[in-house]
Amino acid sequence: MAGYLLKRLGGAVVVLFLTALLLAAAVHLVPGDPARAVLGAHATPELIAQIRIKMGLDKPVAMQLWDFFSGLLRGDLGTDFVGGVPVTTLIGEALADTLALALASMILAVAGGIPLGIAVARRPGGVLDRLTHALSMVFVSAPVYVTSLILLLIFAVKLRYLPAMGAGQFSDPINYISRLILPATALALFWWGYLPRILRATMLDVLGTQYIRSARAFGFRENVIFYRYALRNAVLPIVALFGLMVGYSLTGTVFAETIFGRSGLGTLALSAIDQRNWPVIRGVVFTYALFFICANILADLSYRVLDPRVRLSEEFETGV
Amino acid sequence: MSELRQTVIRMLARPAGSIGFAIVALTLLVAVTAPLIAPYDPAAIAMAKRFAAPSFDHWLGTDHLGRDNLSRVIHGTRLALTIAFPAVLSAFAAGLLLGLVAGYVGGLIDRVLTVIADTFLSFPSVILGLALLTLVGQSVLNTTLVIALSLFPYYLRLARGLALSTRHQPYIKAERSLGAGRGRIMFLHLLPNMLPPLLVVVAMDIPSAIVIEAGLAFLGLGVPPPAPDWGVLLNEGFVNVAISAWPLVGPLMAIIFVTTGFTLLGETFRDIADPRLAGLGRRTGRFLMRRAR
Amino acid sequence: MITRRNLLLSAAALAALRPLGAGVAWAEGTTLRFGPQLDPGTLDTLTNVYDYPFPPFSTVYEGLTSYMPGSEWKPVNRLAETLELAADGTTISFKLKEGIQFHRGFGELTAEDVKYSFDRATGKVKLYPDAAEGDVSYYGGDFGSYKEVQVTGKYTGVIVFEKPFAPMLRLTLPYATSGLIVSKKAMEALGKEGWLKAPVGTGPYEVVSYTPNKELVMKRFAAYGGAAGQDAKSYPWDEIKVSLVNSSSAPTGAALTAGVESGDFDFTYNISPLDALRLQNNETVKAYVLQQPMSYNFLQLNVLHPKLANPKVREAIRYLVDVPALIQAQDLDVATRLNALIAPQMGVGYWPKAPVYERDVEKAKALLAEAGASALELDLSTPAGGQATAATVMQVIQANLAEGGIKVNVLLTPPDTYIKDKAVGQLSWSNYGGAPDPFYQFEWFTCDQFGQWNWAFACNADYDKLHEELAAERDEAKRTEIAIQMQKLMDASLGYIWVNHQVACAVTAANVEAAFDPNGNPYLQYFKKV
Amino acid sequence: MSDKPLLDIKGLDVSYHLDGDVYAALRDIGLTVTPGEIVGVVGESGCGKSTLSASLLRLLPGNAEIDRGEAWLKGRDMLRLGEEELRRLRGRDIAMIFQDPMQSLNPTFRIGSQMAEAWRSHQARGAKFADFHGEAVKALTSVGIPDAAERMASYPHEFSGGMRQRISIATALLLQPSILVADEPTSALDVTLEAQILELLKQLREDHGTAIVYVSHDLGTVAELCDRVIVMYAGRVVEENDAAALFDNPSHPYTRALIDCIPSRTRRGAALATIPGRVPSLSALPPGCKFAERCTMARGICSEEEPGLVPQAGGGVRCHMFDPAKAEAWRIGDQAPESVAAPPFKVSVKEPEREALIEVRDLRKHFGEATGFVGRLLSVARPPVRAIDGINLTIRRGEVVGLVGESGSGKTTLGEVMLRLQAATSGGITFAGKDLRQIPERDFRRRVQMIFQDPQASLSPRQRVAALLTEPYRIHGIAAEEQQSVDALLAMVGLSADLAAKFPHQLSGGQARRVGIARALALKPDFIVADEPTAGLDVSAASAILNLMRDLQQELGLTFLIITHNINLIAYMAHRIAVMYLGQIVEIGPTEAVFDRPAHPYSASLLSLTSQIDAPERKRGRLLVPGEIPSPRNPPAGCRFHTRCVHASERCRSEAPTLETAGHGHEVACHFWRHIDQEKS
Repeated sequence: MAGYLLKRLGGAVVVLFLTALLLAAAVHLVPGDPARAVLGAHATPELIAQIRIKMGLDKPVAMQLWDFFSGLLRGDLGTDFVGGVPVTTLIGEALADTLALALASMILAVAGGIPLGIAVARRPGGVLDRLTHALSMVFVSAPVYVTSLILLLIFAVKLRYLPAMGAGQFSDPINYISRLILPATALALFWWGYLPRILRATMLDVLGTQYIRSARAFGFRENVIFYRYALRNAVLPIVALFGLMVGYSLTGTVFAETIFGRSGLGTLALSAIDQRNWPVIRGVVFTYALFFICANILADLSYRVLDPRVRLSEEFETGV
Repeated sequence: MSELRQTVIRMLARPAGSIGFAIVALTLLVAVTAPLIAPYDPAAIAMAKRFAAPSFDHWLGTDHLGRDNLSRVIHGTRLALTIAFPAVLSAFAAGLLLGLVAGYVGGLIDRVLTVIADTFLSFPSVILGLALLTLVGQSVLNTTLVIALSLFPYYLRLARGLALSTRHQPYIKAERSLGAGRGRIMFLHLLPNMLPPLLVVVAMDIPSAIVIEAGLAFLGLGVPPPAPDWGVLLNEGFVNVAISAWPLVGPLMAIIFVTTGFTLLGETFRDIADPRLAGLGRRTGRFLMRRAR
Repeated sequence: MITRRNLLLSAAALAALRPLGAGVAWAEGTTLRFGPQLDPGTLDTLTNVYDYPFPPFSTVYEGLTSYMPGSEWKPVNRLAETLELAADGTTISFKLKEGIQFHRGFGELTAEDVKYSFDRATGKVKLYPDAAEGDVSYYGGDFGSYKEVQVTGKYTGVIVFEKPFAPMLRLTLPYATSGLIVSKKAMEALGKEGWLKAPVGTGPYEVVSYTPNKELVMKRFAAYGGAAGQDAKSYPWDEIKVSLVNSSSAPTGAALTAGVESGDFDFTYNISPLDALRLQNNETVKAYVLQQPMSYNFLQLNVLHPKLANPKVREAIRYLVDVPALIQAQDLDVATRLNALIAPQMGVGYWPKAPVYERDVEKAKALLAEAGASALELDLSTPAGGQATAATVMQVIQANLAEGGIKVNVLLTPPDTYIKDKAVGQLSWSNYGGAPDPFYQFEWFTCDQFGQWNWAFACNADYDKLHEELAAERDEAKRTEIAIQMQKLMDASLGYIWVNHQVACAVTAANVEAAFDPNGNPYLQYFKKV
Repeated sequence: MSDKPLLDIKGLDVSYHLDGDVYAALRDIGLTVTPGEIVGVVGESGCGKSTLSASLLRLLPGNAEIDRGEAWLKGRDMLRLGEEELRRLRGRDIAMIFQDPMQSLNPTFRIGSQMAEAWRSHQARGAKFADFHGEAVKALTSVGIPDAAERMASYPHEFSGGMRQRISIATALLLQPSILVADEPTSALDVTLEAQILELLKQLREDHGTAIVYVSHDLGTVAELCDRVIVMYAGRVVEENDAAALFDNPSHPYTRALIDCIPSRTRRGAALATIPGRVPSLSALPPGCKFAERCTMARGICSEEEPGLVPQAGGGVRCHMFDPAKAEAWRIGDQAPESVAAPPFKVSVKEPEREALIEVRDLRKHFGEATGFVGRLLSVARPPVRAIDGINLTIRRGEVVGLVGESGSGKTTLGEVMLRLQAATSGGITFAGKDLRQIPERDFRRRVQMIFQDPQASLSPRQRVAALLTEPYRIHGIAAEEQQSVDALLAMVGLSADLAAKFPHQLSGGQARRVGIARALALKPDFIVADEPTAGLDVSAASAILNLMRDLQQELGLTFLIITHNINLIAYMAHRIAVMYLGQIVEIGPTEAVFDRPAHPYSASLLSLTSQIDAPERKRGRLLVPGEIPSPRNPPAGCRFHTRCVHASERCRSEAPTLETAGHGHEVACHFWRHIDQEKS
């Protein structure tokens, strides 16, 4: 276990290093002068030159790379070109809103998807099964921006049901949570389509296994077999989906934040790209990568903890 | 060939398969005949008719520049497919080849390729796409390449995994014991056996590519105007939604319709061509991961 | 890029349909809450990124003269009692009002402070007594050929130029932040760090605290000398709080207007036109649509690019572009059409008889045929960023030109070389900010602006010469004559297709009445409670 | 034993429905089980054995349908019980253990909790849950799980396959059903473990009077264990009789053929019987006798009319031949049917030449050997797997050497290292007088071949047979005139030419195996390693393959190393036998000598445990080997077998024995072989 963890962490560090290198190098490939982009209209050449010095763009490339990496090791992602704020501060603020949304969507996804999956698996071929099957295809296929837009049109525009725009303030939790409902639902819809399908499939798989037959042969009660014996094993692989869920949520938030006018990592990235604000772009993308990698390691570890079979196996991994 | 025909017949026998097939066929038809069936030039601006509601002349109304929404959606179909297919196929070809080499040859090559793939995989594809398109500039070709680049590491990983598991199959050992060389084993024995499951993935990834592409365009980094890309239509529709929601209706329906169609077809194909994939394994996880991005 | 910015703004449009929450809280007490507003970088007059009389610069500092709220572009004396331009245009003598105090007890304003401020702006003295390398004035260019200030008395002095510099009176002194007067004594006492924390001016409000990217708090300056001819006590606000944001996390769209709508702010500036239109129907707030006659949108055609080198091609394009449609495409039915560079509001340099080109596709086709330009394919971009509606506008241009058989490729992310290399850039949709002097407005189209702002690459020695003359000439009628001549040259170059003035929008709580200078910049101290 | 049947199945018909086709899995099955009786059910795969066993508990999959029949258990017809009543019966009155012990326990629950659940499910029995722990420990201890109380907190994966099967049996023991259905309970286990499980089953019957239905394809274990046997074919019972009577004097041609197919020492040199053809598809059964197509005794009537079960002493037989009313057809021709086997002919076992073809000296193969600095640092915690650890072996040209041992003894690794499919860790191999390292790999590959364990999986699935057969020529660039044609290759292994266009998955196991052999022979190799050549094949197909291998060996003078756990096969084929244990050869010698006088206690046990069909051998005493093979990562010090050896002394624990001569060409690695030998005699 510890060895495995070390191995995974080692791999993650290598990947993060490469990620950082790519990001550090990218600023020198980007078209457009960040200094000019910062200043907009009526900037004099002198001023642009001054700004370039301030941004450190006049230094040799190797120096800039070194600055970036040494900063990274100190947990310093550099300073925003435009406002001069530490990038970590910007990300910290944005991350709170993004994580709130991601978390809310994952809670909704699990709270809706798992019970529905159980209900469907209980009566395969039943009315609920058929209904979910047809709908789940649409849910699984529709991208976040489509579900977001549709929800927005239906609830916010047509029914005027929930406050739609913006993220609100933590200081007003009820308002804050009410603003989470629509975007979180838009992100959870995919899982409401996906989880029941997966759970149904794994449940049917598990119910067909030898150990379930064996349990039947020993006269176990059907409820025990379904809810205790089969369900635990069927839910296990879904734990491995946790990493994907985090990935999906983080990606999805880019769209949901845009559409629902929320502040967050996604909108921060977009405005930074808009301004060619490379320190911020770098920082945000690096944060995404960090979360992705951590989520996957976490998913693997939790799977290992939950499933005694893979605890010892070194082969099992879901990738980075 | 008869195997293929049988697969098709079995797919059509299922409701999901036949619906999916019908949608995909219709999509292809629309894409091919777009200029013939679109009632208007998708780029024809008529400021006098801005934001018209649906009427007999404009079934889905007009947009903020007075262009016909329906015609734009129809032409967008063509665009979506001309990006999705080459993107997925080129990513597939590259990923398959490198994954095969990584999985079978192993060693340093494997480690290098896996780390590269993992590095790409550690970015959400939308973020990766945004960053890359910012670097290389917006065009149809660049969008295609960026999507291919974001899909390619999955194929590499997938092909590598398949190659790894297949290389331990007895028949590969048997070939080695006959004295068959690496090339022969990889391309004559491994490759044909890895293709069917991977083709399933490819079929299921067409909608993913469409979704990524439209997503990038929605965020403003897709194909340049006046291309009536679905993502661009969504973007423009969303921007003006306070004035008229009609420009959104067409592209929203189109994306749902087409992605669902391809997904139905892909899943049916998967169930029939490779029932092993139907259950949840790590591979399904991979499918999902890609879909999720 | 542009579409995305648009996208972020559009959230605003949706909020139009959002049901109103709890009743809007009314501005309380005597605090004016303004925001969210982009952080100026620093509060220094010479290193901020605003470069125009925006709060806090217009509240903390004062200049010798200033423009007043309203639409009249007429500078009035502020710190100056009198101001006189010599006949040869090379000197301006001034006499300061007496008894004007600097904030925080840094004493009375003297001519020495004026000298120090201007020397500092032009780099003749260090920016701070303890200035580090790289601490330089951004805006020395505002002073033309400034030589020195001769202090002739406690309150009197003469500003001396090498060559005549007329824009000083219309631009630098009343409008640019670089023309604002700082306290020499305070600067020497505070040093760089202290200065940047809370700079010292003579304005009606003094800085209480400044937290970059967070908040700026100003309070009424009790000892205000009333340079504006008005007792500061008549301003209704005891305190002004500006909520500052970093540009990377600046809210847009509905998130921007939400503050005023929910009562958290009394005033928000730079909202989108669509939001302004929407909020006009909202009784709890007041929306403002402000003409910015000094700022302008136009299309530049790179006259040196081989594809556009033939004037007939450029003329054809001018006939193809549907200017009213371009204005409409910006959602700005309130914007006025621009027929030449200088707006009538400028008061000087306006060309009333500037030709108005109506769309004529047939004529354009004929011209193209004459030029032998068939299957022409051109690039169109909005280099160096632009307004949210740029993508839409470019699509209209694209469609307009398509009717003449010209294929236009819209580059949403143009390469660096698009403006730097005359062989690369072709058509450029341009959104330029401006300032109230023709000299400044014409500055971007001289030969030495190649690679900077002269994206049309139209260079004319006569134009450059006239531009110099414009700097030197102090007679307004003559300046207008020169300006008309220059605009004629621009027209003849066929490098520019003029479209419209820009418009800015803002919103206040219903009980606050905002005040703006003639270019639409807010004047916080003149805001009123109703 | 009471005569009143515990379980009485009458006229049971079961069908499977799949993709619109109906498969007649069971037809007209009758089966009675009396208390304390062990009933064996045998037959080839696809004959309906497993369907029958599942039917006994009504544990059929969803697509199966019971069309007809009765199943009386304790006075109730199980087929007409409701789900809940049925559940109460299961486990308490009739329980079942399954073939794959690795799959029969829920991997995510501790075994104690699984047993507790079984206990809880049947609390109606009146026992209190408080008693559970004690009972469970008792049950686990009695099936031979040491430290039962602690081990109840372990997860299934922490047990070996054999142990898991014991846990299943313990669970049954806990509930004390009157009948235990055991569906191939030992098929996945090694012979030593198989013997242990069989012992356990016998004991279950002794101690608790549990009746057992023992389902197996392995006639040997059935003969060993069962009182009564039913033979199934194509979903029907074709013969039923007391075990002794059935094996000594089989009636049905199918039963006879099955028995004659089995290789054994006594059949050495003779051709084995074979059964042509395949079990017919259950969805398209022929009319008449289902075995008629493959029966050498079939007459016209057989394909017209389905025979009924003709009663005989001890049971019955489903064959017209034994129906006095129908037997006329046979009376005219030959008299009483003798045997369906090919006419027995003795072929002298050709002696190998003296020249050594391949020679292995002190060969070692360690997996997970730490490499590099970091690896060595980490290796402190994790020693390498010593798959083979110091092997010396010489195989002469034309010789057939059999290599036996339990799984995990390193047999397959040895074969693959000898063929250079894996690199040796140390030691030398000489091939045809040359050091292997000096022979270019390509040349070596032309001269040696391997026949892999799984016949179908060792053929590249997307290649046609013709392409597979000629691939060796393409790989080695053999000139066309030196190639044998596809037809000739197919003919050589007894396949018809029309198979050339088929894909591997369209072949039967036996056909695939033949194609594999033809491929191996295409290059006319000198040396062939055959890894479990009959694994996965039904007895009838296996016997045909053995016949083929023997014929080819004789004709072409091939040199074989046969790796197998099937000692009968070695006894039948090999000149010499080598017994491996934990990566080392513990005994090697001429087959006859080793079989007559096994010197090593381990080989003696293995030989004694090998189930025998033939009457005289059947009665031999069995020398059980306790425990399980230790991990090759940490082999025991001294003699590696000492942990399981009943003769082990202090010396065995500390000092590793070396091979010493125990007769002509007979070597053994045991400190006390002389002593043990004498003790035995």
